Amino acid sequence: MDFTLSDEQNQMQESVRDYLESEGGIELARRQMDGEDVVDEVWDGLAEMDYPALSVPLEYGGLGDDLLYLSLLFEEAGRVALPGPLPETLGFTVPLLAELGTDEQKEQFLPAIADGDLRASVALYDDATESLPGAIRMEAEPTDDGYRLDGTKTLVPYAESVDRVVVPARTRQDTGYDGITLFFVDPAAAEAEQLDTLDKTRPLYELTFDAVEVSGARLGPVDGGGDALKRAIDRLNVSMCAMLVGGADEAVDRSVEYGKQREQFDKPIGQFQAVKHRIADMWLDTEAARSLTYYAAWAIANDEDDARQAVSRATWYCTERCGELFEDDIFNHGATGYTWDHDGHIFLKQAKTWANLLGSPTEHRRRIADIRL
Amino acid sequence: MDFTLSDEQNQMQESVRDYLESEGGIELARRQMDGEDVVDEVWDGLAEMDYPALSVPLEYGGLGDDLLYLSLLFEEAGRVALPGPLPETLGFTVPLLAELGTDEQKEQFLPAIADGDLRASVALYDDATESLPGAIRMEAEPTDDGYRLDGTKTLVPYAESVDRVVVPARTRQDTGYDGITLFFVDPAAAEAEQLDTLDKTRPLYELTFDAVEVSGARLGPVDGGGDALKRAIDRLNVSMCAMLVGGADEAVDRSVEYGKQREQFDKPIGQFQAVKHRIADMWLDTEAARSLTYYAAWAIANDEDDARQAVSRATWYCTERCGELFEDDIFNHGATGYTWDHDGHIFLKQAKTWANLLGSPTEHRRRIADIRL
Amino acid sequence: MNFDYTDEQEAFRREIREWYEENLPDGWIEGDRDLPDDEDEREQFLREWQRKLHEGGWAAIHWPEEYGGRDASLMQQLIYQQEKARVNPPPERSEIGVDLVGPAIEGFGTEEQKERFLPKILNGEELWCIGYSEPDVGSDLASLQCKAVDEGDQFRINGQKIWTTHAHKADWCYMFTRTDDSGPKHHGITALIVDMDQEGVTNERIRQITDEREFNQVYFDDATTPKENVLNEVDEGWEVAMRQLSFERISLSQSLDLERRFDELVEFCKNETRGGTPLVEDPHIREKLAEFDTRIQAAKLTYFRNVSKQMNGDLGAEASFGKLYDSEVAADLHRFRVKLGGPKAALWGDDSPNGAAKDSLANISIRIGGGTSDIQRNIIGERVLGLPKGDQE
Amino acid sequence: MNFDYTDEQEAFRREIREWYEENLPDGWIEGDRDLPDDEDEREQFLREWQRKLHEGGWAAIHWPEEYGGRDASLMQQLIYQQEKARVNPPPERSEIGVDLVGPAIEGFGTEEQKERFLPKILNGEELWCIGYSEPDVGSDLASLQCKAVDEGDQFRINGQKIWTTHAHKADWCYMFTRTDDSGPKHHGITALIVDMDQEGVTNERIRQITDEREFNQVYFDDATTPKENVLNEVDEGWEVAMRQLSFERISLSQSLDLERRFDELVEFCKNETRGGTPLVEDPHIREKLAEFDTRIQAAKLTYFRNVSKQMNGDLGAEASFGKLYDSEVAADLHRFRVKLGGPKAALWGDDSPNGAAKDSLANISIRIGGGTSDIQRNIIGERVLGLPKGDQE
Repeated sequence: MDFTLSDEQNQMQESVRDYLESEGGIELARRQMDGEDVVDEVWDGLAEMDYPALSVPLEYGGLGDDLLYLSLLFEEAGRVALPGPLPETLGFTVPLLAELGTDEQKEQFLPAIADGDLRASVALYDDATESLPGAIRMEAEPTDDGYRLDGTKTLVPYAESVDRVVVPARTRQDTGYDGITLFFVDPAAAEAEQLDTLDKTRPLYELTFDAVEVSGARLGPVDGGGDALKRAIDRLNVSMCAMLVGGADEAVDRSVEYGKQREQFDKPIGQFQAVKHRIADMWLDTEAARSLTYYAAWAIANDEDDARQAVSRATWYCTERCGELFEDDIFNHGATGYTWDHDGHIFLKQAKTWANLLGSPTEHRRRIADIRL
Repeated sequence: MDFTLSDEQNQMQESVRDYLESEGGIELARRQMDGEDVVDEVWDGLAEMDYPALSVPLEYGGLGDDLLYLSLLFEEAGRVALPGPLPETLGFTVPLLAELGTDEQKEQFLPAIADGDLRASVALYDDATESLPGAIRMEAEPTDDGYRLDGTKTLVPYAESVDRVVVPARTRQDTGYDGITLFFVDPAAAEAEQLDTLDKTRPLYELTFDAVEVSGARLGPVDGGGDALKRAIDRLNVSMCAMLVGGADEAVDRSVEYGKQREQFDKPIGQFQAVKHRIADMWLDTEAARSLTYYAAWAIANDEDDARQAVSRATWYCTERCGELFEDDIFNHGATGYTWDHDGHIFLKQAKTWANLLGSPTEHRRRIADIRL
Repeated sequence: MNFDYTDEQEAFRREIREWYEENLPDGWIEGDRDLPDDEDEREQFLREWQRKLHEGGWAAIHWPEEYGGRDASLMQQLIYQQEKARVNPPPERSEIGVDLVGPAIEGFGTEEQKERFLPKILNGEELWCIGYSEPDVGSDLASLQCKAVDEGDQFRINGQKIWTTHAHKADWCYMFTRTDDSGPKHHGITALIVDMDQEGVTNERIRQITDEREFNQVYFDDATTPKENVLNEVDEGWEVAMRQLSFERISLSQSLDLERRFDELVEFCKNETRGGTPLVEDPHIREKLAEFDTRIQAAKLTYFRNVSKQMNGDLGAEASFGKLYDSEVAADLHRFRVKLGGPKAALWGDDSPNGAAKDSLANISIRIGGGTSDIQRNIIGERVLGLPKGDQE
Repeated sequence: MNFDYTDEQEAFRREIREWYEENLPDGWIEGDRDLPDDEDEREQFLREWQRKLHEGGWAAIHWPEEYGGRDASLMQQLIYQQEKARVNPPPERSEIGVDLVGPAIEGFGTEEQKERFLPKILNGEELWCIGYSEPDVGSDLASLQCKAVDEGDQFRINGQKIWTTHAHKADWCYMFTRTDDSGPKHHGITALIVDMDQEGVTNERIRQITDEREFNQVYFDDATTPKENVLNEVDEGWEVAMRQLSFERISLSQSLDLERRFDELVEFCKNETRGGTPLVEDPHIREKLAEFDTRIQAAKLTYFRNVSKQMNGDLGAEASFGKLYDSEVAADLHRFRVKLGGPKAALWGDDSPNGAAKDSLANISIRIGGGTSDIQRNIIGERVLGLPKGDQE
């Protein structure tokens, strides 16, 4: 039993951190928020560092690393709220392709992803008010040489900045994750409309398929993609948790720095117990969230029995507890923290978004209870 | 609209407080805890001050005051964790007698209560693991001139120190508060066994009725006592809330005093924000609990539409939030607070007891939801 | 103790209610409460509303009649607040002037100042901002550095203010300046009234995390104001600042607003479904709603208790209760509202379910502004409970 | 990163497990864990258990072999803790000696002291208490006042200690005394080993809120101890106290115990019914259980992470995590357990449902002892995160 990072893993995190800082750090997120599209720039840089190859299997030109290793990358990305479909491409799509793809599909997409030439996202929701999997409603009709997709997916991340989107659709009347077939389609075939989002670093879209015919786009078995999808969503959850852990760590650092510098009543405010103890509690939750996230990533990578439980533990803890921690960071900064120029809100908005996007904290607690009790 | 106490009410509280202090204050509770039975002594004193007459109607030799006025008395009693069936006799039994009693019963009991010659309690539970009203299971069989009670009631307060006990029993196969008949019986007819309790200031008993025949003991209509019982339990809840508010106020005072006197690192500990802010939060919850309790008492006294909701609001808040506040008081006193000699635990144990005795916090929140939603 | 209202009080309530029904913008009572998106149009809208309020005699009911108020009793003020919370009217353009500047001028101003400034606050003709915080001075007013130099017939002002709400549209600034730094920190502060429309005053709007820009940085570079615009004596501004909140008027409370918001949330939970089931049937949500119901009632009842005390002449420090308690309840309520939004909570603007996202962000500023929750706990600990002051303050 | 154990480690685990199965008191593993009520019988029972532990070589596995330990690696210590948490064996009579006194003697003692004291700690023949706190000295050891005067060949001790666990049955006291008060507070403290069986030492048991009496006040009136019983140099006791916790052994954590307690609670909730329905089917209870499941796993995993770091030679201040986090989780868990008791939660002793009442009271002492949660937050803020120290400390 050894729950530490290897030297190599530590070095990887450091080099990612150095690299992202050299690229401007959180300024990339700010530019994205202000309306620029920085995804190409970010991705080209990441590709130069070989990061998109991380989770791609060795035989397809990747580095064959597992979700834990990937999480270390996401943690650093989260520290600067890095824009770009990194969790969607590397955390969600690559393992799904590796699991379900035909040799042909793998040949076509995996090396391209590893080289940084292809980005992917996922279009889950047909109804933005419903939970998964109930929110998956689109029906795919079989045609002569493929399927016809008809309907509007919503809350699709980066729809205009990716080359492919995983689209789950129902091919059999069924509930839950049953009767779902996955499609790997070019979003250019659909009409994308950007939504007004709380978190402006990660754009979301409505993606309308107007009776779009797709052939060769089916990923995995007919009617039987649900199971793999469920696990892919778990991996996406862990990827987001890792980003939140990175953000939380950063929030603690920022509160500590401000606590040392900012003076009130002629003292640094970090000397006041109210501030000091609040930061101590933020640190506790960050460390707890990190442990839960690393373990969930490890459990998935090693196909442990408690993997699903571990994912839900990490997810509600990271979204709910860390969500409040980001608010504490803003609070520690006083009125300054409440301004657009302070970075606190970037993380807070991300946490508030993710707290509902792949299962609410309550849903994840219920999932834990259902497994454990 | 005037949500303040009148001068007369304030004076009453002060004189109760002075009187209880002169009688030894919390020492009475300590003597009870240590195995002495101080109830007679307490009651004789209270009777001399006319307090048992407070809620008795004017025509029966009482002072005719309402539950709000009574709550002010309980608040002061709670400040010293006063032993004795004060809530049970004045808060629970007297209004029930006034509502359901025959002229004969009222003549027999109410003046005696007013004079301090009669104390009463209530025997609700047949099953200490169930909630009310499901825990009321004893069946009363009609006999030629009355009823036969058979079974064991548990968690009966002060069974050996009272002259009468209100015993609800089922006279019809029914659920909830339906089919219940109330009896007002002398506990001497049953066998009492004292239970080992968490809160040793307020003894609880098992009371075994071995086919006890009672005549003339029925209080109110056959099968139809449930409704009045339900309201009487509400009044008992408010009475306990008022005692908890008094205890909470006292806990704040004690923490403040200790915060001024006790020094650590050459400073009074009340200067440390961790302690200061914790006490400020205790004060907030005490004031909130007081507002909720006064209002609940007023709403019952004035038969307001939202009375039941108000009772449940006060109950969960006083038992749960104030319950934690008593723990904070102990914590503020450090290791000293953890000793038997410090009074903190007396209140904490009371709160923990009451948090389950007349509906758990969760049950009360569910009741609020059921009424409001 | 008594929660009933007299016939007279009920008549007053009816008067307000009827006035609102007649005068609120079309559709407002029915729930169509969107303000114009365009800033100029919004200003025009608010100006119109302020004019109506003034004409109806509702712009400042707690002010003396001679200055355009109604000499309203505390009870009348409370009833007014209740009715206001009920209909949630448009924001009052003159709010800062009415609530904060007016009372200061009334309390410390000369007769000329009162006549010059008060009427135009009421009718909304002149807008005010308050120069209080400075970049390095958050909760600690005594440390302020913005300088005003006595030049005989005028003061020359140099320095910077920050978090100045509405400075970008204000005509006047009621501000605190340093006129003497030779003595103790609390001495040598002077309260000035300064014309915003002069070359020496520039401002920069601050973008808030809600993407609004209500706050400003205001720069004073050789700005001036004539001597007659000093409020109270020179160097005696601390007294003005300290008495700021003790004017004879009802304390404010979020609790009445929270009550309406809770009602709205219950409606939302009845209408919004997940998997075909209304949210209001979810056991977890039911329990949370019951909890909020109680905490909000506790806030409201304690507010009533404090107001009642105030009516009976007991100006207890208990007023510190509401600022802290209410804003903690509000913070939890708004966070909960966001969680109820489902996946759609990712959206902003009109698509934000229940408008919760913005409220939950805006609430942070309520916990920070006017003395953070930390400061409120200090105040309760020290002023209400008598605990020793920390070295720090 | 890897959560698997090597074959060797698993063999070690089996060895412990088998030893427990053979040696635990009859019925213990099946859940019959009541200690004798009578104090003397209980002592006898614990003495016997300590003897068995010692014979089995399990009394102090982290001690060097030459003093009767096993030189156990940190990993072995962790496995031992896991197995211990699993079977919840009787308390170790020599726990204070093994965990706190032994390491101090080993680290600072002379060869004679080691030979004289260590073996009898291990076999449970001699019991120890620690004289640390004093009535006016809670978290602030440097302020201690209990005096020891150098009389050439011995020290004469006068003063008082408090919260001294097990003093009433201890043979020796390992205590901190003031030998010089002319210099700074941290100087002039001396660590002494004092025989409890002498006229000058009396003690008074302190009744705790759980109705137990494990703590004591200990009075020293002209008590003496020979010079050879000084630990480290005279006046250099501060160093001993500060290094107390940095000996090469695994940090303790409640998390493994919490995990077992959670399992027990789940069992309770499956068996206990309300209105015919098992508690475990109540949606509110399910959600709370899921929350505790997560928080306890977070505690355990972070503990594993810290232990792993320690194994890799990184003695980070992260060990401060567990004391605070675990005891907050424990406090919430025990409070929740009481609430699950139903009306019966009013009872004590054997009738207390799930034994929760006592646990919830006892947990308060865990949040206070060994540095309160407030102090833990200071430590994290200052030592882990580098925030400025308050004036107060």
